[in-house]
Amino acid sequence: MTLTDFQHLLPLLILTFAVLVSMLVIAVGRNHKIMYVITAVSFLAAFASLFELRDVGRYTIEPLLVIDGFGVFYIGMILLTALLISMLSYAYFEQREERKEEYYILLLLATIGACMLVVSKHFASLFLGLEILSVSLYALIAYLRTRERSDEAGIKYLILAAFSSAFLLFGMALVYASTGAMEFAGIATAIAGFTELPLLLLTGFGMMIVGIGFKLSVVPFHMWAPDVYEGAPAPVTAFIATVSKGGVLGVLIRFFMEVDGFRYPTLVLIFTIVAIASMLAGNLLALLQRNVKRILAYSSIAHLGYLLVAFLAGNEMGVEAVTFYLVAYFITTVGAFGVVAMLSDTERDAEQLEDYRALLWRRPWTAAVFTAMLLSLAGIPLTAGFVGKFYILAAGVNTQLWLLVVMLALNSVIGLFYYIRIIAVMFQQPEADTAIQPRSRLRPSIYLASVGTLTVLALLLLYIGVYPSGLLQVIQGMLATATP
Amino acid sequence: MGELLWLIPALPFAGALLLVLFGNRISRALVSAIGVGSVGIAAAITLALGIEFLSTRPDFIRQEVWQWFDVAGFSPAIAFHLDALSMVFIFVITFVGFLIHIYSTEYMAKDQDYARFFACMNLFVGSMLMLVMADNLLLLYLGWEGVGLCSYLLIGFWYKEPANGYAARKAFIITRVGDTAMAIGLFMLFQHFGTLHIQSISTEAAQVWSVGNETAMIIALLLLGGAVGKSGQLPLQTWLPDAMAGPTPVSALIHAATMVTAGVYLIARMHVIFALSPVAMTAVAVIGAVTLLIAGFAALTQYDLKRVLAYSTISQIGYMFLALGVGAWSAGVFHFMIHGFFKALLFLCAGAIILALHHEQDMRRMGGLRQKLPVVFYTFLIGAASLAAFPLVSAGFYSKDQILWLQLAGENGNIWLYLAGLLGAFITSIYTFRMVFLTFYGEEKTHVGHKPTMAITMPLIILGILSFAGGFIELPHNFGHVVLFSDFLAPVLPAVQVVEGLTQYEWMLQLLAAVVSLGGIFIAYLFYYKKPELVESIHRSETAMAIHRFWYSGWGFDQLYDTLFVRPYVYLSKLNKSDFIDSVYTFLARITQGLHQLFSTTQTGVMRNYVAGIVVGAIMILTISLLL
Amino acid sequence: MTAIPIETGLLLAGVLFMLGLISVMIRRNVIFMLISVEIMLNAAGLAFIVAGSHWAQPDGQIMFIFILTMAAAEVSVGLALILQIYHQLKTLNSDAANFMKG
Amino acid sequence: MILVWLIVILMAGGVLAWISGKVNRALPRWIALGSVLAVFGMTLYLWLSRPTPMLGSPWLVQFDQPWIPQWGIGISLALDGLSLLMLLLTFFLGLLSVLISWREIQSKVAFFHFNLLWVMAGITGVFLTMDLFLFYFFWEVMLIPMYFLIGIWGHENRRYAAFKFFLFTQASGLLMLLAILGLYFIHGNQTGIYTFSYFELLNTTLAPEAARLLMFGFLAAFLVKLPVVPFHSWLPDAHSQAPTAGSVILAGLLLKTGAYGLLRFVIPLFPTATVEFAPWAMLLGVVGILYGAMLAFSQTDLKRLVAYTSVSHMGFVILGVFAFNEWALQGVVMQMITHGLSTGALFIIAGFLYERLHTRDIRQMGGFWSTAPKMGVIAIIFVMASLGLPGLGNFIAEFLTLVGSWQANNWLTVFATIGIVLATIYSLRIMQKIFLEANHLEQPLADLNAREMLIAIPMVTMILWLGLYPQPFLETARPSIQEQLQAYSGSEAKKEPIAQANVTGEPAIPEKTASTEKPEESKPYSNLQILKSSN
Repeated sequence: MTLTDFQHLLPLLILTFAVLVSMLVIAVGRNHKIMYVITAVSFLAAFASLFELRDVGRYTIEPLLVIDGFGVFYIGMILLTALLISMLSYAYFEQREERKEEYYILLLLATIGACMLVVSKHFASLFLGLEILSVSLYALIAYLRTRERSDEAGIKYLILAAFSSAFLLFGMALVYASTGAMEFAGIATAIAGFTELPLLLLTGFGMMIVGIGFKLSVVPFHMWAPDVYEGAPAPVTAFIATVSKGGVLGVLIRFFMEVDGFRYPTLVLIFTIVAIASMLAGNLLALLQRNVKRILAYSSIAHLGYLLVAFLAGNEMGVEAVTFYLVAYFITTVGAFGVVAMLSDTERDAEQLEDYRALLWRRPWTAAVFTAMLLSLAGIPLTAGFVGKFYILAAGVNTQLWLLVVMLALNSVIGLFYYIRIIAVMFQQPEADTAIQPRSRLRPSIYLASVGTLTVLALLLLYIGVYPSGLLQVIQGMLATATP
Repeated sequence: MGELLWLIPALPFAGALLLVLFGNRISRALVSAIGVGSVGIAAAITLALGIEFLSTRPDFIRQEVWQWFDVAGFSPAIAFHLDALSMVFIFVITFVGFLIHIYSTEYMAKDQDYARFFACMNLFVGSMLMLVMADNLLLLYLGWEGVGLCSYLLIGFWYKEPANGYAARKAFIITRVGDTAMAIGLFMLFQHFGTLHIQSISTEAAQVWSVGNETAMIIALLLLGGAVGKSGQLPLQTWLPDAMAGPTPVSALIHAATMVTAGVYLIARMHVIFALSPVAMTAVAVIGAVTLLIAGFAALTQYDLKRVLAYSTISQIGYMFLALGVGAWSAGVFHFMIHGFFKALLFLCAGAIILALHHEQDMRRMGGLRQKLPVVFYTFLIGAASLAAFPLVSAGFYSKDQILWLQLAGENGNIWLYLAGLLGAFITSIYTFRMVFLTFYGEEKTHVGHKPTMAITMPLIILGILSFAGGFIELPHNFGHVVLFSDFLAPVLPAVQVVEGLTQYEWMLQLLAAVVSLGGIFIAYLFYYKKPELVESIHRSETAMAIHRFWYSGWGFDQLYDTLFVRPYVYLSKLNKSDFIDSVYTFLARITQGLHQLFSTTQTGVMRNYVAGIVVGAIMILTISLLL
Repeated sequence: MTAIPIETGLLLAGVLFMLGLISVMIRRNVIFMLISVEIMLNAAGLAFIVAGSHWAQPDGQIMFIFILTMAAAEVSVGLALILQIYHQLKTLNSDAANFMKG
Repeated sequence: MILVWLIVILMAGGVLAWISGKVNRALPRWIALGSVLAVFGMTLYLWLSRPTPMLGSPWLVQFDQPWIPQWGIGISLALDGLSLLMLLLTFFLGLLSVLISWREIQSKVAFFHFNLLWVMAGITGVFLTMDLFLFYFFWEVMLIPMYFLIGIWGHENRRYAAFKFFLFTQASGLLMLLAILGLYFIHGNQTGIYTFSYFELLNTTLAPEAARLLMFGFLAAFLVKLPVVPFHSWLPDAHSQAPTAGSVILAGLLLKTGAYGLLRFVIPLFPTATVEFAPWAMLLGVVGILYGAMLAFSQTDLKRLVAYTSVSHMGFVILGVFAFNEWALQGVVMQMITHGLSTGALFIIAGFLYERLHTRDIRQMGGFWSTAPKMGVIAIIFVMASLGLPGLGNFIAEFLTLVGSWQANNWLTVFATIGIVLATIYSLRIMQKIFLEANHLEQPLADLNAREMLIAIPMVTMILWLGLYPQPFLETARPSIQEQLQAYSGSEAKKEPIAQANVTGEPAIPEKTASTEKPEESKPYSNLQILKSSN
């Protein structure tokens, strides 16, 4: 490890440092605000350190990590998302748990895991990143201990995640057994030597897909998603939906690009089936669902399906499309869960559709933001989601994945139904009894933090929707250096 | 003078516009002034123009008001074309129209929608003038549909009665069926000539097509379709008897004198096309012959005074078609003019009677009106004589005789057509005088209320004079040989070729016609005046009554169309009210919902099931990766 | 000491993995499910060691150490959660934790 | 730049109206009125100041500005006669929509006007953009506010209707998006220039198979929007449930975007594929005419009835579009305008009646002529317009369309003409059931008041003007129509364009450099048409 290595790992180091400091601070005395500030500052600092790495090219820290434009962009994305989530969390936890400080440690740790994932180029670092992320998430999901559902979600996620990790590990072991390498590049060279892929390797890949698929919550490994989304606190849900999935998707892309998995029709076929099944099942499951968090869970399953379409395009444009879509999706999802978090009270999260009835007339701006988020998820113009979906379709059409593209279009329509259903509920005329229902309001200062976050998200959403050029330029610039 | 041409249709239109805009706010007197005045001035201009036309004898006068539109060479103009044929029609329309307007001021005096009535009447006159003055077929079509609209509005004038509305819609829809055929004819004409300008078509068609050309035949038949619809000929005649639901002046103007003869005008106007197609000509003649018989028989059995007249109108237009069908163009138009006079007269008389009898129309409840309404009686008698072609002293005799004569003597004549015409004439005089005897003779059955005053009697007298004297401008050549009318029309309509060697027998045929007419009158006299028990005896016979009912219903056409078209359409339409295509989409939505339910059952919430799900997925993926 | 053929070693690991897998599927007690998952993880670790010895690299064993550590962490969090669950449901039957579904 | 202003004024006006709702309840109305008046004035000025385009090009005004240069997307707006007419119609109906909502809309006034103005902004964008991406963008932008208009201020079944509307249009729109992308990449692969510019994409050479598929993609969106019969089922619901202004905009403008799309995109982009598809399209048109008319006859909900008449009338549009000659296309353009007016007017009358009676069921109406003669006169004028009475605008439209389609296909035209009879049947039923027969009401129905007359009179004037002197409108549309037909005048003359294209795989697209024919030159070409088609 040299000094330059440390320089390149600065974001991760800052976060790690922040974790240590946080622990010490808690040991000294509990203070929610300080913890929150430390977390936020560390995210910001880590993000700022990324600017140093903007033109990094491709810097490897043998044998585990590689810092390149792709990784830097993804880390940046993850950090910003985590920052936004922490801002939402502050208001959310302020009114709930009495021991809320450890939450930030876990959040930081999980973020480290996700960042690790996207820069890893070795099974070991992949595994480490994934597990740091997962183990933190177990605790995060069940953080609101007093809630039954939180615990249920936690235990479900724990068992299932560990179960799928076992698949991932066993798969890795098999791949290692047949190639003799655990570095992506090494595997790629080994595979290139084979005339025909050995059974062992294929089995290994298959089992790895199970593990990765679980984290991405694609069909048929999606079943945990709605339960966990429902049970976890809203900010944590947002974290699972965005950071956790983004990190795993990042490493998946890296791995596939490295070994050029798109050459193998078997793998492409598996992913095609998975993508179609995810889109269909996700949207159909959400169709008449009445729990907003579950709807968002199902919709995230579908969105992962959409992402896989661009992923399957398998070229530069596909990666760009995935990245762009992820940005849009992150903003949207965080925004949506932010609204959920904001509307939640001390008893439970605002997750039933009825909680949103006539929201437009009660809290017009919140409703407007939520509407914008939902429209973005549905891919309606003027929002980032539209450009993202357009990009994915473009990538699909470009490589002539007609089946997938048509399925995507079809599913967008099904999806539209439940998104606008929520909107319709919000726009309903207030009924006499619900209108006067008193809601405990937060302290204005805390309330403002959430409102500010949401406003920023909404503006970002519109900005990217109307003027995607800027983001596009950044993505294209960053990724150009990365693609091997 | 020619530059005033546009005023003729514009005045009634202006009148209509004024009445629509301000009709409800101005006094009745002013309404009458506008309504009657606009048509009156138009009539005056027509007269002035007519005098000039007669003195200078131009082929035609054309006035373009503005270019309607111009699309890729399709450039109809709002332009008027006045030639002898149009002149005759304009004359009848404005004059008869003017008289009927005057008449209406009294007839409609008590109606609350006085202004609306005159607005519609003015609109009608304007549209009708547009129809006959148009220099292209599209403008003609505008007038054609315009009169249809007015006919609709006026038949359904008393809109509170649903039956009137029904009759109005029936009239509009059935004529529209004909119009559709005509529209297609126009498309074809445009396709072949690149224009709808009537004169250009006429000159070009004669050059491009030879006699018997198939396209010409199709076009002619399609135009005939339009004519048949508007003129109430077979098979689209069923609307006309029902159209009597409108106020009587309307029946007089629209459903007797003018609009229903639009078909005659169209055929005469497009005679070049028709002349190119013997098949179409035969069709015109046969339709005319069959219609005049069917309508004649139907008229025999009606009790409603106006319905008799309606059927008689259908029948008389049949004569005109008969004339046109053998190429006796000017004879057809002549009959149109004379018919316009006497039929308007008859209707107005009928209106006077109806008004006098408190809107009683059933002849069985009339009678003995000879003394009570003398003016009406004598003018009615003149009209009836004309209708029945009473020899020598009625205008109708000369016009109808000419038609009958040309059935035999004309180049395209045919003995069967002649016989049909002759039989028709016989029936005509029977039902005509049946009316006379039932209405004016016998004992009084209903109290006479309203006695007609000047506004009603004056038009009657003028029309009576015309119905009597109108015939003398065209006399057969063995009998004075006056050909003022056909000479006048000669530049527009070619004369019919008379077969050599038949001329000497013409007096025999005239005699025959006279005998037939007088015979009919005698029979009517016998049955309905002298020995009413004869009618009773007929009513006792079962077969006769069956025929009576059949004729009474207008030969069952209404029922036929009802079962063939109306009811299936309504049934189908009602059946599909909720749009079966919609259920396809509903079904799709159902399927999606079903799938949702199906998928939802997998989300059991039990962890072991989720584990199983993952395992199943893993097995599937491994199977795929290992097998493929 | 003669090297054990890689196939044999992997087969053993596979059997172990299947054992764990099946018992996760059939067990209802959360603790046993957790134990079974640990068995699966250890099977994976075994496979790594076999593979590492086949390629004569230390990497397999390093991975095994990672797995062990991770498994320990997981079990500790897991047991804490199970305690919570037991507090609330008064049972360790995993099927009872099915409030969220649909 | 004026083109951008049109859209910006509407959008800004919308936002302003929304915000101003906090200040004053009436303010949004005035702001909406003001902004629509402003854009209407600007368009009118454009129309009056430059009645004829620059020689050699149908385009009157153009605006270009890169937007997403990476993808070759620009804010490319252009105005030709066709778009100008459509814009005039848009703002005219927009103005009326604001006026009719003056009394009808009493809840959430500010938000209503926001949506109203944004719908119009979207429609304006659709009529102006010459960039396919931007086109799709606006195509979707007009949906959301429309969805809200139906879903919030609609009648009893509004949610269902709004959903249906949204899903249908969105589904079909996505197919169009796929086709746009397909075209984009085909063009990009051919030329190396990846762009969404309409003018560039016109030069794409397409294999017949690809052309067909892409055409179906575009058609999907436009046929659903138009709508053509098997895809029409969103329309009756949306129309009948929307508030009056919504119905007017739906019928008057949204449907027109479909027709406009056919004219602007489908015809010039896929000349050979459309020729191939033409008989089927015309058949769909005829089926639509007859089917819509038949369904209209049996409806008892007034707005639903009028909605089905729209289905019927729009059949003429597709019939005309696929006849590929100037008469038919001029007829189509006229039909777009006149149908917008006449159906809009009928919806407005339905709205007036609803305000007074709180029902749309015609079985509960009747005899209103006696107490509301003004309304009766207005109604009869538009009923007559709807059945195609000469002298009113619709006649010109339908007659031209049929004249044109007759040149292309005789039998289908015959059936389409029969549609006019069916139109008579349903139209007269409207009159009969509402204004004629006996009056059952206990209280007399109030006649139109001054504001309502202010709405009705301009429409009557317009429909009469269009019927009696449509030349200014035809003149405005002519250059662009000839431009759209460019691709056909070449291939039609060769008699067998389809067979040729299939053999060589190259559609017969003439050089774009050969610019528009001058109006004087149009005559020989039309003569050619006449001589060619004999039956």
